[in-house]
Amino acid sequence: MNWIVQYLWLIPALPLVAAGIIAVSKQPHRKLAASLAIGSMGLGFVLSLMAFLATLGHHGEHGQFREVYNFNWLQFGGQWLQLGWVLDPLTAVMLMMVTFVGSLIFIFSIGYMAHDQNFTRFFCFLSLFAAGMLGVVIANSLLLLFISWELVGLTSYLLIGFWYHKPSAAAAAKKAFITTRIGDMGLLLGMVWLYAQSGTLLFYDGGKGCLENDALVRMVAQTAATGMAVTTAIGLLIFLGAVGKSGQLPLHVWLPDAMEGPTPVSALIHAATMVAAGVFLVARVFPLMEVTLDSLAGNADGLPSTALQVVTWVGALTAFFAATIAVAQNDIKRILAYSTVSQLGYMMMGLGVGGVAIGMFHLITHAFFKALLFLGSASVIHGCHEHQDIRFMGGLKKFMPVTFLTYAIGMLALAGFPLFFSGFWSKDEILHAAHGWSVSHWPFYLGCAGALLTAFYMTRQVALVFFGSYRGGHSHSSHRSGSDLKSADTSAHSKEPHESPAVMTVPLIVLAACAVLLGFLGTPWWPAFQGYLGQHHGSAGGVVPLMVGSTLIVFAGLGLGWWLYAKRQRKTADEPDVLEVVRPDIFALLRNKYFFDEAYEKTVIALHAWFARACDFLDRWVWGGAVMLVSAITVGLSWLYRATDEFVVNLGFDAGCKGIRQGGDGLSKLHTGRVQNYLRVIGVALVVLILFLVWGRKA
Amino acid sequence: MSPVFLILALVTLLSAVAAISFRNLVHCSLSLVVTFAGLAGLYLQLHAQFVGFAQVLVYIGAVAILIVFAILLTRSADTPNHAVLAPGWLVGIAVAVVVFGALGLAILKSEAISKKVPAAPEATVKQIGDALMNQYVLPLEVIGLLLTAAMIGAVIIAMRDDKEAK
Amino acid sequence: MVESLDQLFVNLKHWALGFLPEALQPLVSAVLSIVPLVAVFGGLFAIVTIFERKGLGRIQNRYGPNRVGIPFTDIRLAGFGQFIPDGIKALIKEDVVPRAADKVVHFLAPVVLLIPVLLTYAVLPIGRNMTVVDFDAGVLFFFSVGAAVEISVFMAGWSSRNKYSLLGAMRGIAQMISYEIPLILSAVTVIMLVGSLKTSDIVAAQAGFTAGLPNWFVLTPWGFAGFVMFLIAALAESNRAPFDLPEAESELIAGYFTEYSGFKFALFFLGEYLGMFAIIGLGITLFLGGWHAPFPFLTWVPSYVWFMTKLLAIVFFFIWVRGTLPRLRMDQLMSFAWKFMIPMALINLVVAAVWHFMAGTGAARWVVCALLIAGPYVLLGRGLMENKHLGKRTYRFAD
Amino acid sequence: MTELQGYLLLSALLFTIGLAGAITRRNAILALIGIELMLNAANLNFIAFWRFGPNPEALTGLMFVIFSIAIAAAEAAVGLALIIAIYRHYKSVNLDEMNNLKG
Repeated sequence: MNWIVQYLWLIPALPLVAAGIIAVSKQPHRKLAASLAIGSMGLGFVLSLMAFLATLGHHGEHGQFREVYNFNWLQFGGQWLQLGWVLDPLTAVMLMMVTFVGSLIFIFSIGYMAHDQNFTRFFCFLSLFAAGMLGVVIANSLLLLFISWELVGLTSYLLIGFWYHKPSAAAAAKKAFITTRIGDMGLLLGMVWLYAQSGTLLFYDGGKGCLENDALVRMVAQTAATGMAVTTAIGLLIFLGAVGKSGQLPLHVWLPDAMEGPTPVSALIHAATMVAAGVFLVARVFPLMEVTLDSLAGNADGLPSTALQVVTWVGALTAFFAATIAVAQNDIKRILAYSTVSQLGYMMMGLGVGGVAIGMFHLITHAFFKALLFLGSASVIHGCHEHQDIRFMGGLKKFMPVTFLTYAIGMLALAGFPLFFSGFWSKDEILHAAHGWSVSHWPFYLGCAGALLTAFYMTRQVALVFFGSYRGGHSHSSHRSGSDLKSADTSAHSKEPHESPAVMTVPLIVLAACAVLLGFLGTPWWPAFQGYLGQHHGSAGGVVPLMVGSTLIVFAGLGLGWWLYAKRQRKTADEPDVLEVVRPDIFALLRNKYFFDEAYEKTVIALHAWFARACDFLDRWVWGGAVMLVSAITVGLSWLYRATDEFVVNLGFDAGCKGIRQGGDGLSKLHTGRVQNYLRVIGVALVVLILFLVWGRKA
Repeated sequence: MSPVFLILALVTLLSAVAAISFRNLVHCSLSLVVTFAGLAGLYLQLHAQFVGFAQVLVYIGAVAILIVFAILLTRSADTPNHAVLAPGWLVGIAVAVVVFGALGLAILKSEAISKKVPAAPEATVKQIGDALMNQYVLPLEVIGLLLTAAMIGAVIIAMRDDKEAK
Repeated sequence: MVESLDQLFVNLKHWALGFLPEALQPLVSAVLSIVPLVAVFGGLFAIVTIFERKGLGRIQNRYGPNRVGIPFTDIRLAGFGQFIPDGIKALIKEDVVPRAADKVVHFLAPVVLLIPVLLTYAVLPIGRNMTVVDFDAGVLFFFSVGAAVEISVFMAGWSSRNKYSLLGAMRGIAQMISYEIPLILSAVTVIMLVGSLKTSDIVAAQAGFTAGLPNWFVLTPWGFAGFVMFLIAALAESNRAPFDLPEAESELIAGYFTEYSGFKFALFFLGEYLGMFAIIGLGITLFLGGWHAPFPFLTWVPSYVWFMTKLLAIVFFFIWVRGTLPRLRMDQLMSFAWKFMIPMALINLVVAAVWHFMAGTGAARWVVCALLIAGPYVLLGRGLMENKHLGKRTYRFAD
Repeated sequence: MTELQGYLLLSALLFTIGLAGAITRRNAILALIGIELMLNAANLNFIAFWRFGPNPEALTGLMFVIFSIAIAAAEAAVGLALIIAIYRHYKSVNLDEMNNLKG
């Protein structure tokens, strides 16, 4: 076995150790913390590079390179619970991406968090997150994956609520945690079910794993409720986890609020890596998802499995709706957040329609340019003294040129500007696959509309932020101050926005370079990436017209945005948006995110209220009624006695109430509130039980 | 019915009776110690060496001491001059006797008990350790957790909080 | 020759048993194992008391007993006969029992103290093939029987209806319970690495020499730490200075046996010393290679001699400590047990595990384990010493 | 009467004694002592069944007793802590003075 496979665990272990050391080290040890975190990440990157080369060496013969290392974890009852890690192209690619982007963002955060007094805590959490994420990536056992998955969720919670003293952050953290829990419940159920069905949680175990052929054959044969194959049901449950984690409809609500966290966190966790974990999960269990009876039978042109169809639809809808919402947002980070949601939708769609390679390709490219965009926005926010509202920005082009250039590259990549930017190629792959999808064409249309909107809102954002004239006076400089600890020294800044230090700009430049170059790994004419992930799909035939089409769409979006927002710049901060003038109602709808949150509030609260009312009803009428009944009977009895008193002589009356009193006494004897009497009763009950066991059997 | 068994049984039972019938709590606890010792001896008779020693270590070394401490801390170390029996103790005795009757009946009537005595099983410490570390590792962890929780809980319950202490 | 000398007592016993009918043999063999044991350690007790008094005397720059010899003769053993009149005095003295005392318990307490202490000797391998009963769970037996001592202490303290006695008993029980934990934990390291609770196995595991040095556990990092902790805990378990709060004369007259006199008092005294010997013997068995010789060229010396030599050496160490260190305060005692000993013992447990798993890595495991012990030791010490400014105290009313 | 039945009867008697103690005495600590006795009776049962049972090499009874001893220790600790707390509250450990549940 390749040594790197054996020592793959080092990659997540390094950040974990770093996190531990940072956690016990004192607050003021900033240098130590930063160097530990970045060092571990860098080392992890080197290791994952080796892993990548190891996989690169020999793939092609007998499918693709895959080596696993499994070991017994703990034994309960008769059977062992096994954990393990796997090294295959999927893992290698993710490892490279996570460690590389991660280390860049770590470096960036040195500059961004420089003034924060909880610097070390921040890096501790970051490293912990990295450990969890890498654990998810290398896991060969759904259990290990789930553990790391939850670790990732926890760190995400910690980091969103990093500035816990501001209520919005705390609320957002809670929201993110709870919303993702809903998904994780599904994942847990799926895991348990999978274990019950296949008897193992290892993905690949030399033929015995739950993703390998015979297990799949066994599972797909039997059907769960409503006649769907068990694999499909499990797949859907697992997909629920993915939905929660990577913010698909209808669980996307937490992701935009997650932007309350420090911006590097948003870049690392809520744009590049963690939210992609959902996509990765689906890619990891893809065999489980795609398997159907006739795919096993061998005819490839059967309908895709239900699970994949669901994935596709959810992805497509998410891609479109999130894009529409993004059009109407004003917070620079929220726009990016919604675009993240929509891009994740694209990835899911890509997985659904085109398989692992296409989805993963978009995941990788997106990771780079979205990290770039977030860091850019971070540097913008940093430059504008913690403003996030794009209406108060503008004209930053001349203040921060480097940021502007890199940001523009990222924006073009995201918008899918033809030929030179990675986003174009990956998105085009997805659209192409969607076009060829056998079930329906709607995902394709939704995707195109999404692409148009993407180009549009990104142009709007760039236009509002970087062009025109600077609109943020000090009138609003304390607008978010107090919100984070940096606001203490905003006064130290000049009121003019300023370019960020090199430690922040250099990562931007590197990422920008990647955002451009990565695309050429996956062009239809040279599909190195897809080939590497072991998917040799059809030739470039029929791609060109599509490409031209999408190019046109992109240009339309760009042009529209430019015409609406750059040509006639808004003068002041608080004049209404152009679209708002045209159709205020729709705009309001979009700005309020289709009232998703409100809807949830309503439904959830309504549910609870109803339940409470139900309990109240039971309490008031059923139990209460019983009591009333008893009391009524008592009253009736007393009436009876009164009657007897009236008609019978006092003797009978005395006898009657004496009887009642004795009865009452007798009953209250049972309630002496003495432990020992209860114990006696228990003893008697024991006797009865024994007698029953002795004789009841014979009878 | 080896004589050793009879002696141990006698000691155990007598001390147990003493443990619940002395007026003075300390005497009760001390005779409880004797009961524990007798039980440990019975375990040894049953070839359960490890459990026997563990019994002594835990019950005599820890539980009895705990009880003694509780007695002293609740100032009930002196012989009470009021009634020590709960009201209605006769009923209690009756219930106990009935329970014993039922149990004895069940024991004597059951055919499940095999007449033949199997060879003395051997449970070396090594076997027990292996079992604990492999087959029963999960219960072991749970027990550890439980003990920790119980310790913390006991501390918190018995801790005199300042409002109360004044 | 050497062999026979070493096995002298064993062979003697077998030879004696040879004369007896089958039926009697088990009983007699038990008696023949027990009686010499009790006699030898009883005598040791008598001698050690004198040694202690003389040693303390020297340490405190005075003579100590140096007159008494064998009574009714004019042989003077430089005071080593002292124990004889002491013993006689103890036996013929009036046995005073307070009127309020709980007679039965008051009478039983010394007995209950002595019996378990004597029982513990059953599992001590005091020489090659010289273990009375070689239980499969020997060490556990030692500790479990030793636990009964606390009961006797309580009985003594409570039954004599005397607040000093009760205080002493409470202190004693608290102290014993607190120090039993590090004691057992430090013993567990050995048990863990030997993989057996059998004392003879533990001794056998320390046989042989490497590079002229014996394979005793005390010569490994974890073993050394464990041995030191074991010694400290043993001091506390046997109520020796500096842990002699239960019988702190200056505060509690004599702690839980304040109200005892005459023979019962002697029994307490005996019980305490025998308990000390027993626990030291266990320490030797666990860490100092039991009855094995320290050097290859000394292996011809009989095994029981080695055991006794080590025993006496540690006893003298205890006397030395008693003569040197001042008594701790109750809170210091407790915090030392719970805040320092127990954490260190737990860490030592982990270190022993590391040692086991790094087997075969040569010098590396020495370095790693040593560091793993030294680091926490320093940190813990620092942590406990914080906000404790040691230095010259100024007393308000002195001078 | 087989040996096993002897042990079983012994443990039954022990159980009964414990029950009687727990029922008839007023003092809470004594109730606890009674409960300890009952627990020990159960342990004795387990050991006896392990010794005379069909397959003793499974060690099941032993394991159960080991665990139950551990749990009994915890139970004693918590119970006595409760008693101490109760004493602090009622200034008494007499069970028949703690009858707030009286109906």
